[in-house]
Amino acid sequence: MRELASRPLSAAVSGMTTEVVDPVPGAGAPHLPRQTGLVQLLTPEGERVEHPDYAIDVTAEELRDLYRDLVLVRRWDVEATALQRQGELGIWASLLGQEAAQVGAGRALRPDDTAFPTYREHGVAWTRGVDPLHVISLFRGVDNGGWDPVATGFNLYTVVIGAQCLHATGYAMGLQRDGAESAALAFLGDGATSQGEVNEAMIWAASFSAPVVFFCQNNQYAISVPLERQSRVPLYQRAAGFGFPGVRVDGNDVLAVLAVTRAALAAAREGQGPTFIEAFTYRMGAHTTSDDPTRYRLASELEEWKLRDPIARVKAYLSRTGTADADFFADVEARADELAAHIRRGTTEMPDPPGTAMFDRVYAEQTPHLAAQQAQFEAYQAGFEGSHR
Amino acid sequence: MRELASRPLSAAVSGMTTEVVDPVPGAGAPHLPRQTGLVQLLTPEGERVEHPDYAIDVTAEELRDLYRDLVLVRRWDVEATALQRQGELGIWASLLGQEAAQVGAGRALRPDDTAFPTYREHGVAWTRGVDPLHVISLFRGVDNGGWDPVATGFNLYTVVIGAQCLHATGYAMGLQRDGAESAALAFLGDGATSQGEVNEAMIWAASFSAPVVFFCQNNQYAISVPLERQSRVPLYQRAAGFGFPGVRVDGNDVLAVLAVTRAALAAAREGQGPTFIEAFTYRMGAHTTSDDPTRYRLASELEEWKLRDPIARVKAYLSRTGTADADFFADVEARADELAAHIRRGTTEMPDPPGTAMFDRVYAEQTPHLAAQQAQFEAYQAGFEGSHR
Amino acid sequence: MTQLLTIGKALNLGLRRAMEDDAKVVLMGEDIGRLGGVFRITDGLQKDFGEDRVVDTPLAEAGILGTAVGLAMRGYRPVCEIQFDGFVFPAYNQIVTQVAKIHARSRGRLAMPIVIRIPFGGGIGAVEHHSESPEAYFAHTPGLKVVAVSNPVDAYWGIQQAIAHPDPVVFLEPKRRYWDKGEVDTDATPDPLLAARVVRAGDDVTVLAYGPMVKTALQAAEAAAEEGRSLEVVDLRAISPLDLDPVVESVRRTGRCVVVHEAPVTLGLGAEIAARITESCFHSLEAPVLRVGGYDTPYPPSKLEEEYLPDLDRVLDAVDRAMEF
Amino acid sequence: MTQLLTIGKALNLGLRRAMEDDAKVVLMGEDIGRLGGVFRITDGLQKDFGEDRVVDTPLAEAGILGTAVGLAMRGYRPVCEIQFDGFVFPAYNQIVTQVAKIHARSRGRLAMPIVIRIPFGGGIGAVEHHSESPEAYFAHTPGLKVVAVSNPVDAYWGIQQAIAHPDPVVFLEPKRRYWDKGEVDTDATPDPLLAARVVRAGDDVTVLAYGPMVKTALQAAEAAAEEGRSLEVVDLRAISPLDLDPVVESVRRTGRCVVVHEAPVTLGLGAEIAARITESCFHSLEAPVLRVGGYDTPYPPSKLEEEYLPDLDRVLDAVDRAMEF
Ligand SMILES: Cc1ncc(C[n+]2csc(CCOP(=O)(O)OP(=O)(O)O)c2C)c(N)n1
Ligand SMILES: Cc1ncc(C[n+]2csc(CCOP(=O)(O)OP(=O)(O)O)c2C)c(N)n1
Ligand SMILES: [Mg+2]
Ligand SMILES: [Mg+2]
Repeated sequence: MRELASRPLSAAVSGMTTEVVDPVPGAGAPHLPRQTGLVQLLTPEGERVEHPDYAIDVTAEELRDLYRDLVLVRRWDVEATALQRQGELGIWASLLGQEAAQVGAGRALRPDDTAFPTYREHGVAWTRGVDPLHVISLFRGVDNGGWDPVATGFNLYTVVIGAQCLHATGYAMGLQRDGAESAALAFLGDGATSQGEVNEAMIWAASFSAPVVFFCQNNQYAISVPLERQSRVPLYQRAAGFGFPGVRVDGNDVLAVLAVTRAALAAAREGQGPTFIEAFTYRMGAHTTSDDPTRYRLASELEEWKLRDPIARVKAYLSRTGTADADFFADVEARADELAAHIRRGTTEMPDPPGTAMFDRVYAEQTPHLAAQQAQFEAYQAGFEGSHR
Repeated sequence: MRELASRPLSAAVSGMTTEVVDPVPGAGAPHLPRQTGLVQLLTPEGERVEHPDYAIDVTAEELRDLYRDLVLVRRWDVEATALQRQGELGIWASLLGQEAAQVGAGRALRPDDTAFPTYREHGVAWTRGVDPLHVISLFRGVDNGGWDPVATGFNLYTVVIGAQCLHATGYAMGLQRDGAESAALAFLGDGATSQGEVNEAMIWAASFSAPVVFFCQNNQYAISVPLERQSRVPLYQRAAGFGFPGVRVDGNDVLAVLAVTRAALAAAREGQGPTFIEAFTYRMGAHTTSDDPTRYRLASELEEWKLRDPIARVKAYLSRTGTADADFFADVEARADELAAHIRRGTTEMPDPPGTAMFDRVYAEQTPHLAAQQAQFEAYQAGFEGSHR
Repeated sequence: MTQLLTIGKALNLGLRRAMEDDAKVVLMGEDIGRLGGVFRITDGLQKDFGEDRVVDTPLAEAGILGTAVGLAMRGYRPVCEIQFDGFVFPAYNQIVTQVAKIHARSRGRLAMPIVIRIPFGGGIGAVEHHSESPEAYFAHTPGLKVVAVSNPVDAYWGIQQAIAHPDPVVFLEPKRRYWDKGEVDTDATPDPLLAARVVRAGDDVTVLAYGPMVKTALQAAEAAAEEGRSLEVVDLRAISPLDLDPVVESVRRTGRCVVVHEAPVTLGLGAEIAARITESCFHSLEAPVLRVGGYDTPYPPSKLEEEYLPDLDRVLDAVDRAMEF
Repeated sequence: MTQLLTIGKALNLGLRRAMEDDAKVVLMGEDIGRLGGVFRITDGLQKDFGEDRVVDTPLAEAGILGTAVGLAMRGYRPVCEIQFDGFVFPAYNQIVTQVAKIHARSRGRLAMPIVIRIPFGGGIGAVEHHSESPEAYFAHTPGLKVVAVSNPVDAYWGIQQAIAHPDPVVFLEPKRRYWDKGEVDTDATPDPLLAARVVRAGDDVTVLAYGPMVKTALQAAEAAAEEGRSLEVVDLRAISPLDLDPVVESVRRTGRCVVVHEAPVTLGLGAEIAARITESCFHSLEAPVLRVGGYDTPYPPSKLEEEYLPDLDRVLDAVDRAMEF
């Protein structure tokens, strides 16, 4: 049995030499400056540090906003997990521990950019103004994607691992054709990097210099399978093999994620092509509510990562620097309570869809064949009218 | 229209700075030494040059054998092309220009190694002792793979681009489990590098440190599509992103190919994991006999590459150094004539398979369902007995 | 205006017209640009419409379909060429889990007007994977539409209709008939994309076919006529959803039905049609619906394809059996 | 020895026994090792047989099947787990163009004894892609064999037989029945892998089912019996090749047949069975073979799956229609 404890977690976060891998001169777009470590702007202890290549200027208000995002998103997640336990949701995929990666990436987007999430990007959904209940309706089994992907610039969740990376790339090719100065942001997990389609997406993005950024949340696991099974070298290095820059950022540092993603998106919009961002983070909860992580990882691992909590460090910074006061924190808590209540009430009151909904929207216009099936279905259902069904 | 002439071909072969890309220390197997150029041991002019990392000791006899291989393989190819023109073959995929890459790679194999070809590796087939008529029978439409892949260590041709790379990797995982000191050699083209499955094969090979070598003949084109569409950076660099070494070799230099492939196979057998070899070469003929390359490339390109002919340089070396004399060359020519005659006679005399052959071997044992279909087929055919059919 | 066109040329002109009509139409595929496609169906289009509208793609079918999805999300109408039938499978995941489902997943908010052009079927003496008939795999997949053309007129109009159609369409081209010629009136009003068509009237047996087998069925009808037997031939045209109304009407008259396709018989389109026709025409049928198709074997090496593929004689043999039942 | 086992546990024990019997058996899949699989079917096997025989793979289904082909070429017997039915499609190219064809391509020189385990079907309240019934896609593909188990006995023996079988077998596990229990005699002589089985005798209508729908069909027979109607239920077990001999025998007696599956009706197994049974039993049929299946829509969100999936009432409804025809 492989020794879990031997995994050099701390080294990975702080000491590892991580650099932007430059493609050969002239090829690809070496727009991200060379760096010499994991990009970090806020330490786990809440110290603001500088990075030569990723300066970021955030106002006090922006900082407080980010903090509020993080707290609200976590609260949403906690509430959803509770609702699942109570039988209100079929399943829930928790983002616990990945709030900074998601809020940082989401807040880096401009309104006209488009995000292509997996099934775990509730934090990004939040930044795009998607109603949490629309996300929850999917996990409740009410629909397969309840929000408007066009109006929100937040594509529907994609459950088939990696498929959305090609969609984002194709969408970015469309942006190019439109002369739009916007970018696509594709989310993926560490496990997803092994899918052929994800690698094809990177090949296409490089080939067409498409304005797409691949944002990989390396949360160390694909369900139970640790990163080492997917790659023996840091994931951000993958990009260089395809001819574009890769960068590794502390995924639990919302400022660093914001700065790095902003830079990558800006480069994409300016025609410099794709970037791969590896946000180094940790899935603090189970894979989903159906999962039991005690079967494959040690509790001590989680303890170590708790010290790098993405929210605690922002709070520490806000408090210590006086950027926020007790009133602010109380207000955030109050809002979180409100949000939780909204989610709880909205979920338990959410109506089931009518049976005929499944015949809708299979095609742009219902075919005679489906209309006939629906009619049969309705006639059949009508036979039970008044009975137990 | 993209400017064909601007393609820096000469730079690509001689001046390009090509290095083995080392994966990060400790990960993967940086067994191939660092180098500073395209690996070349025999210049286009037939000068023997040394390479610090790929010394090769070949006897005069070995050199003559390699030359003979190259000439015979080319003659086979020319004969098959002629047979296709005369209607004896449905199609033929010519290897013209790629003889050195194939003979060099094939001769690097040990008897207990296994090759996984595409559909163009006739030169490798030759080195594995496969009867050319068995290869030709496929292109004639007599069968889909006429030789014994186990006895020859030469797997059947695989037409679906890239699929064989995963087979080779899985086979190599089997070698590992058997504790065999042998390796698998997967062939692929430059176009194939874009297939998801090929990238998955590299991911698996890295993850399991499988004894497989990926031998990519970069012949500059995937049918009509030039390399630039598949990758903006040299292909050998792909490997580093997956955590194993990549190396670029002059694919028209049989000695260099032999040396580099031998080293990579040795490393694989010793447990050092995979290597990616990019053999830089050129498809001097059409993609297949169905193709018309004048639609997508300039004649001048071919003229340039003729100066780097893989056979001419060996002949020049043999002659100039006195390693072979006129008798030897005459003998090789005579053998080539014999081979051509064997191929021509064998092809024109090749019997058609019986119609019932298609019901054979679908399964290990014929199912009752197929037996019934075959019986129907036979009864139906019998109805035509004596008639025009 | 009426022109004598091959199916291949009709497709080429239809694509050209669709691109002229709608600037959002983008062609994607391997070798479709400078080369004009291995069958030259896109010949000359990149030259006239540029590299952004006729895209020579990397060699990756999942990539073609997956980026097509993204382009469709951005308002484009991608027309993807799969070089040969046997190479559609790397894209199968994108087609079945994404292209087919996104309209429903988004409750109609995202349209997927993607055309997947596939030269399909055998009979050209090719090597493995170049002669497959994968239509049933798509017709079993809700969310897709599947059509097959059999002649230059349907090729010319059908490709334009498929491109203008709001849903994803798998557009099957009978590759061995690419060089068959016919008169095409480019000003006519075309038949609807998804409607079957009676192409020869008859009374004794209804013969159903699509794509390359329509010609075979018509040849069989010709031969049968010489023996005094009258076959009604229906070109199904729409494979999913099937348009069985004219078929039901016909079978109620003839009482006998034979379905012809190249794909393996087991779970080929003939299975669905037999099940549906039997249900609709139970009391009219004098014989079970009989199927003529490829055998349940991998497509054989080309020296055997003549034996594998349904031909005039095998159709007539089934007609005989239907008559004798 | 007889044990009370769930289907899941029976599979686990069957896999264990197969691994003990043959050192060449290698299990491959996502999360099957330390976690024991998301359904725990491989629970404890990596601990006992090691990481070389129970392989936690990278997240790539084409990789799983493609490397399985290579392992098979080297003499291994790979057993691949696809985590959920909806995730088999990235591997579709390897399955359809390689796994299914290599035996024929090599004229029998290369065996492909690969088992592809797929937990299939709906009814577990899951999100998209976790409730698919892809069996027809495989049954239409020559070179593959396809089986579905419905109970712990067949699970225990079937998995061992599939692994020992010389051809590739798509092995479908009724995921929503994983927790159903039954007595398994682990010393018994099992029925053949590819044979249908009459699981309840009856005279009025023959009801065919496989996998999760066998239980539903039996429930329907139970309910029908209360109303004085006698249903014969056949568990098809083998989906490709179909074993229709007992079905033909039964339908010749009953004159009526209903096929039940979760997959969409169009081109589902019911289509093939209807076509074949109609041909074999044309003169005995009192009604067309009726099909009860999923609607021709994408699998709906789970709140609607009860309406989508065939249940006892829908089977009885079809039985009524068959009787009234
Ligand atoms: C093609 C495919 N195969 C398998 C699955 C089942 N599955 C769901 S999530 C998951 C692990 C994903 O890991 P990763 O990409 O690291 O993302 P994370 O869940 O950690 O955010 C797997 C195997 C799937 N959804 N799609
Ligand atoms: C999956 C798949 N897609 C498309 C094809 C059609 N095709 C055959 S060869 C070829 C180009 C291959 O290029 P490359 O990999 O560079 O190999 P080369 O032919 O140059 O040796 C294509 C597109 C195929 N055989 N398989
Ligand atoms: Mg992960
Ligand atoms: Mg090439």
